[in-house]
Amino acid sequence: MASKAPAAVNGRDRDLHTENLTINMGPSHPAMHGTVRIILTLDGETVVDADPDIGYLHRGFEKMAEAGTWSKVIPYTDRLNYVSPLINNVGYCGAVEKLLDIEITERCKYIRVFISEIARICDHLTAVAASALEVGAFTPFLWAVQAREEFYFLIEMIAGARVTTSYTRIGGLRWDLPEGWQERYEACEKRLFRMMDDIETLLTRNRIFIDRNADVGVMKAKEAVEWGFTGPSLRAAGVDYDVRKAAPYLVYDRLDFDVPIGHKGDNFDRYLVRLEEIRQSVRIIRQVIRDIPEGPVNVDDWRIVLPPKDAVYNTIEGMIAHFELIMKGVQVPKGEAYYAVEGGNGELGFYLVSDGSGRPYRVHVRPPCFALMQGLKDMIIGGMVADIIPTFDSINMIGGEIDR
Amino acid sequence: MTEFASDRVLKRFPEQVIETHRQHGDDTVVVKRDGLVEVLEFLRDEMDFLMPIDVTCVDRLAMADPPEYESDPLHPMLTTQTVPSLGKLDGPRFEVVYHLRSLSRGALVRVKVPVDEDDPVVPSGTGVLKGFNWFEREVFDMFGIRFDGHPDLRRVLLYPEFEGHPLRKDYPRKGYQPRLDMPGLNGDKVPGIKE
Amino acid sequence: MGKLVDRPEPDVMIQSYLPEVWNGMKRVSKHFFANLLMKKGYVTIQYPEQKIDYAPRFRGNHRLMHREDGTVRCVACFLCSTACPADCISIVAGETDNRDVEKAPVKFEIDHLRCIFCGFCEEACPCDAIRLDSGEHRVPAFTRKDEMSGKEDLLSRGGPSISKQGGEFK
Amino acid sequence: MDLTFLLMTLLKIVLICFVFAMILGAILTWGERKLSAVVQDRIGPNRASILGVTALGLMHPIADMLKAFTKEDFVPAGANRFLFAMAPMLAMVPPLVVFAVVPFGPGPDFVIAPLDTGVLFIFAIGGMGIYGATLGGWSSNNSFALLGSLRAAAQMISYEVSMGLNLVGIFMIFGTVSLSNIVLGQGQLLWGWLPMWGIVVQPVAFILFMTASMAENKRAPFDLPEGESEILGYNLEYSSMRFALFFLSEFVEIVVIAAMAATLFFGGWQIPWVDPQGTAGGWITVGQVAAFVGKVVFLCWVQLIIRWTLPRFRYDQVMALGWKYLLPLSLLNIVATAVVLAML
Amino acid sequence: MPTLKIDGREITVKDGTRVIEAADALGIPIPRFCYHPGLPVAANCRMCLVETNRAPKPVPSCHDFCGDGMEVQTATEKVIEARRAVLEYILLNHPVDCPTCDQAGECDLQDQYFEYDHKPSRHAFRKAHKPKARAIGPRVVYDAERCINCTRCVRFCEDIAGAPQLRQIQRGEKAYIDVFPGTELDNPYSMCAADVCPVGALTVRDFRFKCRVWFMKGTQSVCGECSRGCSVRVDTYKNEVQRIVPRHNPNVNQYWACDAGRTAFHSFDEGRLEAARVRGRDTDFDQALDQFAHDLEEALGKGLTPAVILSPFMTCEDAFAAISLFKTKAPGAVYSIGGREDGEADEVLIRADRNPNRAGLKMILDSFGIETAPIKTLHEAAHPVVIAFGYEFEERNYAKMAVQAAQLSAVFASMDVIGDVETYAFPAVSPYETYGTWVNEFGVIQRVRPAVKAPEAAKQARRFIADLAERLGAPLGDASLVGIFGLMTEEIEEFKGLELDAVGPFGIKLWEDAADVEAETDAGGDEAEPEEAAKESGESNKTDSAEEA
Repeated sequence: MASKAPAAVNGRDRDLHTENLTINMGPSHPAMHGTVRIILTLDGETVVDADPDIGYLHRGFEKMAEAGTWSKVIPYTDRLNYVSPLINNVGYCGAVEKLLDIEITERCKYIRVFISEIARICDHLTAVAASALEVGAFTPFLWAVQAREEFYFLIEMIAGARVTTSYTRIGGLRWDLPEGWQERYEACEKRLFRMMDDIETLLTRNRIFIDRNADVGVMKAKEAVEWGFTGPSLRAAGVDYDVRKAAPYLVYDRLDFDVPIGHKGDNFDRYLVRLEEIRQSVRIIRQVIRDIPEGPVNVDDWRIVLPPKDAVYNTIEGMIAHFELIMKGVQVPKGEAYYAVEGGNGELGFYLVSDGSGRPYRVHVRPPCFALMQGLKDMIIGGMVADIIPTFDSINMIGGEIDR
Repeated sequence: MTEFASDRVLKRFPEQVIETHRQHGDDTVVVKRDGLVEVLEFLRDEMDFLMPIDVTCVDRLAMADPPEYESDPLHPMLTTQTVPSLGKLDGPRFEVVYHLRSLSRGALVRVKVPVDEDDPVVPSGTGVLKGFNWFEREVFDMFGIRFDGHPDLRRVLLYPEFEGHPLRKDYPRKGYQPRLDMPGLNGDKVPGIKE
Repeated sequence: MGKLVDRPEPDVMIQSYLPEVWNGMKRVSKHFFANLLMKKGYVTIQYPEQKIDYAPRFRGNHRLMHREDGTVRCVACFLCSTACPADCISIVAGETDNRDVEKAPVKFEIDHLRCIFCGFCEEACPCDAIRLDSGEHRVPAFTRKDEMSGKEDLLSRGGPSISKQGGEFK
Repeated sequence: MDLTFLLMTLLKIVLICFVFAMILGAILTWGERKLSAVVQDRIGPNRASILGVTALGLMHPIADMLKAFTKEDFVPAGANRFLFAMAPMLAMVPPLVVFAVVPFGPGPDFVIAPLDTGVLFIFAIGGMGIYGATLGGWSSNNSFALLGSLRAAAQMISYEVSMGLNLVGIFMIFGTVSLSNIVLGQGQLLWGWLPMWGIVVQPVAFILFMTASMAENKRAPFDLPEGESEILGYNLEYSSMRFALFFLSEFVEIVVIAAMAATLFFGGWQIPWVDPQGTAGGWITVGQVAAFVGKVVFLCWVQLIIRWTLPRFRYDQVMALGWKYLLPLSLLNIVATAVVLAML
Repeated sequence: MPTLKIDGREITVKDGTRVIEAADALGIPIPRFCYHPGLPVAANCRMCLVETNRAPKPVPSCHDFCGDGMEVQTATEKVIEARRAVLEYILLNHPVDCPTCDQAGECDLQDQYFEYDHKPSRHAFRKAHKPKARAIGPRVVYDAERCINCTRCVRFCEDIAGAPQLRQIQRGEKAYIDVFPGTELDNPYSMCAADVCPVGALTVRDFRFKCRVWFMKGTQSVCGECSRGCSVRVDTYKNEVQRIVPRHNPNVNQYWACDAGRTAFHSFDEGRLEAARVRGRDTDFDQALDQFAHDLEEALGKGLTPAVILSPFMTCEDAFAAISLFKTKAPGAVYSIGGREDGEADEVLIRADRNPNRAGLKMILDSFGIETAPIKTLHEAAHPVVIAFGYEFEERNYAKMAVQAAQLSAVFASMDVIGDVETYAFPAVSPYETYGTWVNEFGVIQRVRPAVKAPEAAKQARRFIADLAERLGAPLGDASLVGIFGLMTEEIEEFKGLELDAVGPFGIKLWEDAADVEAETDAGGDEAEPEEAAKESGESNKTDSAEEA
């Protein structure tokens, strides 16, 4: 149990002989999502050493992906960041399209932006709500979850499922947007703003909340970059980096939005950045609704997307193309590509290697949480046990993504 | 058009660079193993590639000629081989792939290092950017490539007793691991505690 | 350049705890009384008695479609089980007496313990035989056997298929 | 000590401790769930029924109780079994005993033991509550529980101090430590129209008292000893009835705090301007008892609302709050009260 | 020796080479339906059109001979448009049958449409109707709607099978293939007619609706139905043999195999010997072997000479291991070769000897200098100890009589065919579950590979021979495939200098003799293939050996 500790922690000289306490925080610990263990060495309540241990949700995503065709990976991507699965779908299909060197249709691009932003709102809502929950405020959490629920209904309407969306396809989408999606979205947005007002009233200026979060889990800009932080956690440190701006994909370069950045990189900044990003996402969606063009959503190439059902049922040409695509999959030329999108927690990258057959040769995901988790150690050492929880939450680690 | 990082690297280290290309617009440098740290340091210090994005690895084993899915010329759908071929590869088996991003340039660069199967060791990039730490651990975990000079090279996703490196192409897709004995789970008796 | 977020300065109002606690309590009480007295804000669904409608695209229980004469539309082409990422569909093909059809599934079984409701089978079906649009979600069962849906079970949820054997221009 | 007195006392104990406090405590478990649900736009418990009667979910406490009785009573390996079994009882008893001195209505008939040193008795007994949490955490043989019990001990001892000091102002004003007399004292009118309730004459002390006593009770925002997302609490290893005792003791303590606050700051059974001496009898007495119960329920509600509004403090922040803010403020309050009293 | 350029790449070919063959040698893809390397050229599908500098319009490359100075373009706009048009035309009347068609997945029409056309249909009329799913023979079903009239099957029956049973009748869109009235497509190679069909018009009844082709895994193996030992691919799904198709091998069978060999696998799973048996009681394999070793040692100690019945279904390695064991332990043993009785030979592929490895056994026995005793008279000698190996005892009556006459007998067999007369019975693997080599009548050594996993109890013969040898105190050393093959290359004249990994998909010819000339006659094919295939085999062999070890 005992381990050697430095003579002084936090500048306090010890005059009493005490022993450090080593405890396992997790994996069965309510704040560890059941998927992480942090081996803590404590001096009283102060964290002397921490060793995050991940992998409890490892499913072998990358190995499984090599087993089927390129399209069969799509349902697996739902289960990466299961809070914002639509972004994963968009990222994976974008990567395959990059390998295929094809340009998807305008409407499809706008729809993909739309669903990405909806997913981002869900993701940030969850993170913000959980940041309240983790410090003991249960009510804001449930309010936020209610607002998220509205978005889930919208997602179900679009994709047919709330979480396991599998909405995008290589070269397009499973479906076009359904009738009445706009009205549904308006309702969601109304609910969202009402809820955000409620949450901010309870939290943003509440001293208990500020005390718990401000100057806790600080990650300075330079350090954050060096650890490979991306997303809200990096922006909270004051670094203006967003994949949507730095390497625009889809139609983000045509849309007008701000990248919120924080002051010091503490938990409170991450909370504020996320709230602001929700507002920016709404702004993007407004523009998408304004600009979205009519037209097809799938590329016009039967070697990449499945033919329309009408052609499949009634013509031999459609039937053959359908058969070939299902049996052999999309034939992706030999090569490699890295394609990154801005996921809920940062840069979600897909590095794909194709050997020219119908199956992925290698599918690698760059999960944003992975880099965040390796920096967690620096953020929690020197703090108190209770600080681990909001800090751990504010980087919003998602087990499905980090463990794959 | 701004200059490509790979061109600068090639100019600076003509000896160490094996090739450069920009497939699908991804700026790529293939370097020799010995030159990796130098190149990474050069990229960090002079090209401002400060952000470690990713480290991964590709096992090129199944790319051996003929590939795993080689088919019968008369019946192209049928795979004639049930196991990945262990044929001779042209070139080293592994390729460790580093991705770095520069915030000021808004550019991404990929650095690839071919590694032989017999000596799967790569100098660690953690000395250059500490953010490579866990990514390299993952590569070690999944491919068994050791990183020379890594401060904490342990498995990261799998448990320490795991046998083999699952993302290698010769690791079976439906493999089983031996069962482990769990200490301290016999009854309620925990060692060291008196009843 | 990014936009700096608005970070509240720790002024007296914040430092003294009470005003913000008071505001919070007001907002919470507002919800409390609004819900208690007007009963409008509740979002709870009293599930078994009360159900919400699923979206038309909702991917729920599978169903097998049938022809006009009530026989199964499926011709056991195995595309669904090929497309299935979870490997949950098992089919045994057989010949039928109907010479126009030639082939029909003798066994068509879906293992719902493996199924992930991704809808790939529906998408892969070249005959409009399998669909996931029954609008019911999967109800859990007590035994593994109950989680296997056989042909009859799937057909019982089915409806008339919109595709014709051999296509419209046969 | 005649038989009637004994019987009467016993009856009062049963009525007050077990009927009033326990039932109110049990109802509060329902109340907390229901209230949190309503606050969070949910319906809350409404399913448990006896012969189809759900009574707004009031059957849930009964169901919970039955469940707690029938669950496995688990003792972790390496636990100190005796202390492990004792701890929940130690936690449960003090809040019940406290009711002995709380006047429910006018006159000595409505109090079990009309002690002259009522408040001191409360502090003396209330201090015992620490043992329940501390021993429970320590005897569980679990690091997290140990951390929880350490937090509990430190926190409860710290807040005991300021809680006591808060009330000194009240004693000074009313010149007594007997609860019955304090209540009688609050029947006076200030400037001829304002009831001289504790909250009127000692508003700062009321806020401080509520804060301190909620901290004492380990409830949000001071629920660090059982902070479920951090260290899981001193009662981590408890299950079944033993856990239920811890749980119930918390709710009984809510009632205790509400009863004390009502007695000390809200005029106890006093109805403003009506029969301040409590001698009227008849329906007025009934109304006065009802007024007391009403005040207690209201104060319980306030505590619950606070619970569902605020996030939790951090350990060092709680200690800082207790020692750096509450204690000086209480002392200041005493001084100010003394100065004002001296000037008057 | 004309030299020509195809898509800018130069190649020199033999006189009389077709352009499509030259392109194949270069690896330049030219789509085709009617052209088949093993059949005469008809040039009626027009899919292989290419542009040359010799003609103003595209010419069918399967029909044009290479000429000196010829320049061929295979991917010009004109050619691509021509292919597209041909595909559109072929698909005009093609039924929407992929879901019910067994060919889907290995259908040339599917693949080539996807590769060279992949455009939506412009056709919105009724399609022509023709007879569907007609059983035109005992083993083949014909669907006239799917037929593209490439006449490969007609040419196959005429030229290869030597049984002109099929004919194209009618003309234009009404054209279809049929048998002559009152006859059936019943020649012994009729299933190959279905094989050569590029679409699903002719399908095999034996395989009808059994399995989708893309699920199956192919294993390169050898047919054991007669002593020609045709190269085949065994297609399996879920550890079950689904079908057997011939594999191209210019040394042995060209592109063909007989129907009997292709349906033989059905019989190999019937009546398996499921567990080791001692005097009629099921016993643990090792325990039975212990007892047998003990009994055998006792018998040998008494000076009894055993009779060993070898089976021509054994692989060379198994036989070699068995003989070398008994050679050391019982020098006086009598050897005999069992196997199936001779049948009738024909002029195409089928040989009279219905056993795959008699030549190999003879070779091994010769190298040991052993004379075999004829099986038919073996029982007359009434050997007290009989050890019989065999996958199949067609001559089982003789073997049975010999076993019955013995005091101590042991049978190693995959099938329980000999009845309950032996003392010991040990389950062995079937030819579809075994590793090893077979030598055919013409001296081509080929590798046999397991297509399916053997039942748990069954063991490869050389495995239990090695176990037996250990128990008898004469260990064999390295009993793996590679190990025994290495020993064989040292001991046997014909095997000298051979390496297991060098035995490619076409096998290796061990000796030249007169019979070869016959097989040589219709050797065609392209030059590039052997090399490629040899390379391929190198890979797979290595894997096999690794697995086996």
